[in-house]
Amino acid sequence: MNFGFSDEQELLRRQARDLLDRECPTARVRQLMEDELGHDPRMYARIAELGWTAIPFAEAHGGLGLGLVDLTVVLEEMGRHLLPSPFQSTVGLAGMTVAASGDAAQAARLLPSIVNGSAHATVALVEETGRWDAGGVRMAARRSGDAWLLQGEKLFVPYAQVATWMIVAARTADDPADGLTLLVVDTTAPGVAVRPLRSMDATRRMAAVGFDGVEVPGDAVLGEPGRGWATLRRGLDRAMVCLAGELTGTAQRVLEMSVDYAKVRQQFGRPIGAYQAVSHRCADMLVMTESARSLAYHAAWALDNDVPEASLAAAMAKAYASDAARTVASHGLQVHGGIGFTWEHDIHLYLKRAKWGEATLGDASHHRERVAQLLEL
Amino acid sequence: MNFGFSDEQELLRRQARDLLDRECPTARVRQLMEDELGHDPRMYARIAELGWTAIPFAEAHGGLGLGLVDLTVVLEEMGRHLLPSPFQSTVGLAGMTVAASGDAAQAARLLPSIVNGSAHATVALVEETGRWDAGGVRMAARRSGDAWLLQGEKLFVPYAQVATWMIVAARTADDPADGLTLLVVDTTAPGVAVRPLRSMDATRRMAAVGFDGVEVPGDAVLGEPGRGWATLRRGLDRAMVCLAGELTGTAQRVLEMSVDYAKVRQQFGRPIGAYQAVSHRCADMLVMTESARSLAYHAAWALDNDVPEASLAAAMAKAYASDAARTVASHGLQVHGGIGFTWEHDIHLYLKRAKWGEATLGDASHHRERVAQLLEL
Amino acid sequence: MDFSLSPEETRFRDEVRDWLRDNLDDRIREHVTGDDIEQRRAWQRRVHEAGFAGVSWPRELGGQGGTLMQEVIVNQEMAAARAPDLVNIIGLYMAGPTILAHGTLLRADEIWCQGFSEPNSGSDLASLRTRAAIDGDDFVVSGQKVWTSFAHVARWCILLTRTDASETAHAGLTYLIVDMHSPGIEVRPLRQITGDAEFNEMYFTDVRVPRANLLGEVGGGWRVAMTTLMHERATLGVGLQVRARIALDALRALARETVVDGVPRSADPLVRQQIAQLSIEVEAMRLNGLRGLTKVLHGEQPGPEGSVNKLMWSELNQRIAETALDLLGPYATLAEGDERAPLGGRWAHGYLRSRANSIEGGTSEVLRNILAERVLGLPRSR
Amino acid sequence: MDFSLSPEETRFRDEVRDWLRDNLDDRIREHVTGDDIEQRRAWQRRVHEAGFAGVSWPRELGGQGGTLMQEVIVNQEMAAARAPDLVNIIGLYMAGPTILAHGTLLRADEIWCQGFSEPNSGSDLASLRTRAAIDGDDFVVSGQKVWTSFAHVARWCILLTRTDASETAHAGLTYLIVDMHSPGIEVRPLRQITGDAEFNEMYFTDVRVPRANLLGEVGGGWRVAMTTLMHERATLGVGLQVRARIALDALRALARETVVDGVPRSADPLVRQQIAQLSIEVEAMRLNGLRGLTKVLHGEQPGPEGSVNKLMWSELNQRIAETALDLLGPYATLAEGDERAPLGGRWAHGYLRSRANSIEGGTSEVLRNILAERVLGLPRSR
Repeated sequence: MNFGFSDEQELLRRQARDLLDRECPTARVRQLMEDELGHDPRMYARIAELGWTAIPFAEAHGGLGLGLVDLTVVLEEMGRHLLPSPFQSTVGLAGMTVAASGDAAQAARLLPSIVNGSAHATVALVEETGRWDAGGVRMAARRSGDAWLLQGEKLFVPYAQVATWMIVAARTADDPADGLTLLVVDTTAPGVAVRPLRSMDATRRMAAVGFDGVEVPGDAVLGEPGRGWATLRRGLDRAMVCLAGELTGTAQRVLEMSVDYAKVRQQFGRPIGAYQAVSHRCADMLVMTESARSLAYHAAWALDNDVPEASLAAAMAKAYASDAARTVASHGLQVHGGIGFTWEHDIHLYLKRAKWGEATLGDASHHRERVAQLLEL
Repeated sequence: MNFGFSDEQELLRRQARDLLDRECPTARVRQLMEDELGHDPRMYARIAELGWTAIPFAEAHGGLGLGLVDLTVVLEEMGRHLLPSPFQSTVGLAGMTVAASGDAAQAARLLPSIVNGSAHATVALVEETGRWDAGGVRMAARRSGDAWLLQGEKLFVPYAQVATWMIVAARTADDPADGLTLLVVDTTAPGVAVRPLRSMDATRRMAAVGFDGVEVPGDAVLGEPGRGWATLRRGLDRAMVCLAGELTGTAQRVLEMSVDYAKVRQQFGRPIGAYQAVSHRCADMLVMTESARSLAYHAAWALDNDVPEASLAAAMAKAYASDAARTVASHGLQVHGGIGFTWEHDIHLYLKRAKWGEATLGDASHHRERVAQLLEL
Repeated sequence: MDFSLSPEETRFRDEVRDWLRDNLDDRIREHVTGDDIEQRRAWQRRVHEAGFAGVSWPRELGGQGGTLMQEVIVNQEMAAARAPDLVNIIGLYMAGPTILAHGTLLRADEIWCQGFSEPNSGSDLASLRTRAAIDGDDFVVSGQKVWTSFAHVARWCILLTRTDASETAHAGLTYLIVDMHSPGIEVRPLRQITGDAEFNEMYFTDVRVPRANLLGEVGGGWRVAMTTLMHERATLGVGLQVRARIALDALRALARETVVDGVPRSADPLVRQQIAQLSIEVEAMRLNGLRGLTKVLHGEQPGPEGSVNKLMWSELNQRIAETALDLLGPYATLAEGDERAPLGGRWAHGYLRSRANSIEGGTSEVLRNILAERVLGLPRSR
Repeated sequence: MDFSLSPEETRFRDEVRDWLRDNLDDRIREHVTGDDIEQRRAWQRRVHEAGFAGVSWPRELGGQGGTLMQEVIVNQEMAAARAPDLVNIIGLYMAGPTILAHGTLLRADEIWCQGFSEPNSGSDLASLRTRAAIDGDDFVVSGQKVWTSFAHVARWCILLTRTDASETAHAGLTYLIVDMHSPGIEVRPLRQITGDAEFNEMYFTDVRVPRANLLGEVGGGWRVAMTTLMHERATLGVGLQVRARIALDALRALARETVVDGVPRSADPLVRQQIAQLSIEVEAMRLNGLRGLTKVLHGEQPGPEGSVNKLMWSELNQRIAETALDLLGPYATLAEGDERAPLGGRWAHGYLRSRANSIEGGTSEVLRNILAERVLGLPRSR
């Protein structure tokens, strides 16, 4: 039993912290919030150079053959710095879905360009209902000879604006539990229209993606046709843990900012941190942040080791991180008082990220219900 | 618009406070907790003498023709003093059900003995399912000539041990919304068996009441046969407000005890009330207690004046009081620390009363769902 | 105890309602807002001409000589009809009691702002540092104020300054009325986390204020300021519960109208419990307010228990906004201005705006201190 | 990072499990409890003979010379199997490190109790007033202690006293080992709100304690006491999460088995959300504990962050009990002993007992102070 990080993992964290401290201060984040692309391609190239895009992938595809725990270390730091980047959607969501699909041919085709940083990718799942489950997928893929025809629209597709390809979940059978087929679609394919959505968190980009008679070749299927949900579930579990790790970093930074402020801000002749209304709030923020961290890393370990309760651990991590990040960010703003309500102060960037993360990949209620199911309640 | 008490109401409160301060200190409450009867008949006689049992009833029945607001004033004081008594079940539940039923004949027959204090009465509604609604009533009343036959069991019947008669809700039609008939049954009738239940709150007595082929004469029906739930609903609304008033008094006393203790108990060289962990907790207790009081009296006024939202107001009052009393009592114990966990200290008597009141006549979730329905959500 | 309106009050309420029905429409609701000060002045002038601004003020001051209850009715009806806020709210409710040309105030000919808070004096108002030096017949004011609504359009400012630097805390404060056209005043809009700029920073550099503009005594500003704040909490307080009710109504509508797979979100037992609980607490707040109002109608001064309502309101308003966003699932992450954002992103904006509720006009921490110390008599925690 | 047990650890765990399967039954679970001290001593003797008491203690002290991880495994398995608590828990985990006859301690031949708290020194332990005057070769002890488990059966007491009345707070405290057979000691059971008397009050009147029973230095008792408390929080802490897990399992079973109109309460979406949330938090607590344990296994001292687990546990245990009572509707109001009370009223009793969780062993307020001051470095609020 060892719930600690290896020396290599500590080194990786230090490397990520140093790079992002230097290259991604909030002043830079604010520039990228106004940027049309929404991220810095040179930064992405640097990240790929450092091998972060290679972390969880097999050596056969150019990867480092490390695990989700290592990836989470990097993502926690990215969440801490609010890095605007398609890294998580590319590596943590699309990449991990391919890697976990067991589809060797697609992995060989798709992963190398993720690993070397030359491609961004994403997953198109959610439709008009806003549901993050198989039942929410209504867009059908119809057979047309060897190819599939797609007609419809996907929403809340992360970073579709900059993606080279995306995994599209389409319905090919009338099965409430699954019946989905995953198709790998080029974002430049004829009939694909990417329409950016305006995100409350300008450090995270999303798009609506329209499919107007898009023809997808038969060999674009990821995994087994009709069993797409089972495959995607594995990818989503991993992406949820990535997001939980990111949100932990976000909460951690809010905690630190709040504690630092509470030590220096004077009211009524004492630092506000000397008042229990503030200090006990900070203690609660600590408990929530540490708990989010414990759950995220344990889930990462569980998925890396394919233990039976891995999916449960992932649901727990995402549910808890959703609530913790929101609550910690709200508390943080309250500790800062008026100054925390200004655009100039950074705390709102964290608040908005927390809110985005909370609602993305299924919110806390959604995952609590899944926890209840997985516990056979 | 006037949300204040009349001089007469203030006088009534003063009278109640004085009498109960004198006659019902917690030392006396503790004696009665051990008492088999569970209340003091001389005290009940005194209460009747003072006219409290007459408050909400028409002058035609010997009553004072006052309203639920006035009754709530007295009940708030009783809740404050944890008076062990069948007063609420007799006057606030059974008596108000008869008075609100519009059944003049039964009112003339039953109310005078409640008013003069010679009879205790109660309502037998809940069955094995623990439900406080029409759908929970399965016990049938079968026609047998002019009479009705009862077979079954009722649970959680307040003070059935000392009641002269009770209103029994029985099913006479298969209608999920109603189909009930209310029968006034003597507790001494052949086939009636009263089996005391052990209440966590020893200041409140309850019983299981068995009906083994009990024959009830045809003229024992209260209100219209088959429409018993509509009638009982009016009685329950009034009883809920009585209980909400009582719980307000209970919460108020806990607040006062806690504030008094926080002023004198020293830790780390200062009274604990100087620490915000304690003082802000007390502020929250104040907000909850005042809100419970506002909702209870407004609901009492609304029922007295039969305004359209009266039933909604009653549901709101009970839902809020359930939560407020429980939370205030828990906070109160925490403020007292270790001493509050001892049998010797009184705070646990309030905690247990709050818990009893919370679960009685429908808990907060139950009434919140009713609020949602009444708001046409 | 009587929660109904008297026949006269009912008549008056109907009068207000009729006027609102005839004079208010969605165009006004949407456009008479924010920075469009001329529109807002025009609206206030219409309200005044109709006799609904300064209802309880004496006739000789341009008011209607009406009752406090009538004032409350106007507030409730205006809020319930979602009428635009009056632009001269600070003049009417805070500076009002102290100034001469009341008729012009009611017509909003001149707008007022309030200069109390400073960057280093948030909850601890008594620690403010804006200096007013006495120089002949003038005060010379230098310093910085913050969170000032309307400063960019105001003609007058009620300003709290320190005249005696050797004194600390409450002593040494002086209350001045400052002409915002005076040289040396700079107003900078303060952008908030919503992207709006409702508030301003004000910089004073050697601004000369004639001695005649002193309110109260030199060094006696704290008492005057407390009167102002008491009026703020008591009079504006009546409006809070109506605002909460409006937000709640909107939430209920949202829950009914947000339909996923043919099922309205209002059918979800969790949503039902949450909205019911919010409804109960908004009602409790309304009733607590009516208990306070009853005291005032009986001639008592508004007391510290008024803090209960501000405390409840800010927390409720935040929870209402959070519940709305919870209902919306991923749509909650869309910003104002996105065409798919429900109601144009009003809820996303409202959520962000609500974060300030527990800070502005007395932080929840300070309000709990007031309740603990001044209502419950607990020792000071500071 | 690795949450699995090593092959040796798995073997050891199976050994414990096998022993428990063969030696523990419901009769023991129900009867070896509370005041039946002889039964409890007997149980501890059996556990010791099996080699599962003092697993990580050196062999020469009667222990097994095992690893800390083995100790943890025993704790977890014992708790998961709902084995009776060891009766000499205070001796084992608190007094242990300081005493001579360890073998007898492990066999529970002699039971220990702890005299720290006083009626006027709850959270503020340093303010205690039990006096120990030096008289020749003895200390003469007078004063009152409270919340003392096992005092009525203990042979030894670790007692914190004040030797120098002129000193305040931490200075002037002295740590003694007191023979409970000494004249002048009176033990009175303290009845709790549950009706049980787990704890006692102890009255000391001129009790003579030989100087040889001094631990540490005269006036140096605070440091010794802190070591004891640190051990309490670190070692007993491992057991807390298992206890929470057991309570949670029972709650889940209750939700599934409480059927109203053919529908189990576990089908109610509200109940599902609550239980799922509790499950998540219990898991978070377990994992937080494992992070702490990892540090200790790596040779670090247990730090103040251990307070997180006690804080989480008490709040969780209270919410688990409340949720259980909520499930039961009016049945929740039945007292222990009523034949209709679900599970004999175990949950009603548990609810009442849980109210002390946020007070005993460090109040939640004190634990939050520790986290704020010693982990986050915020200034003292006292």
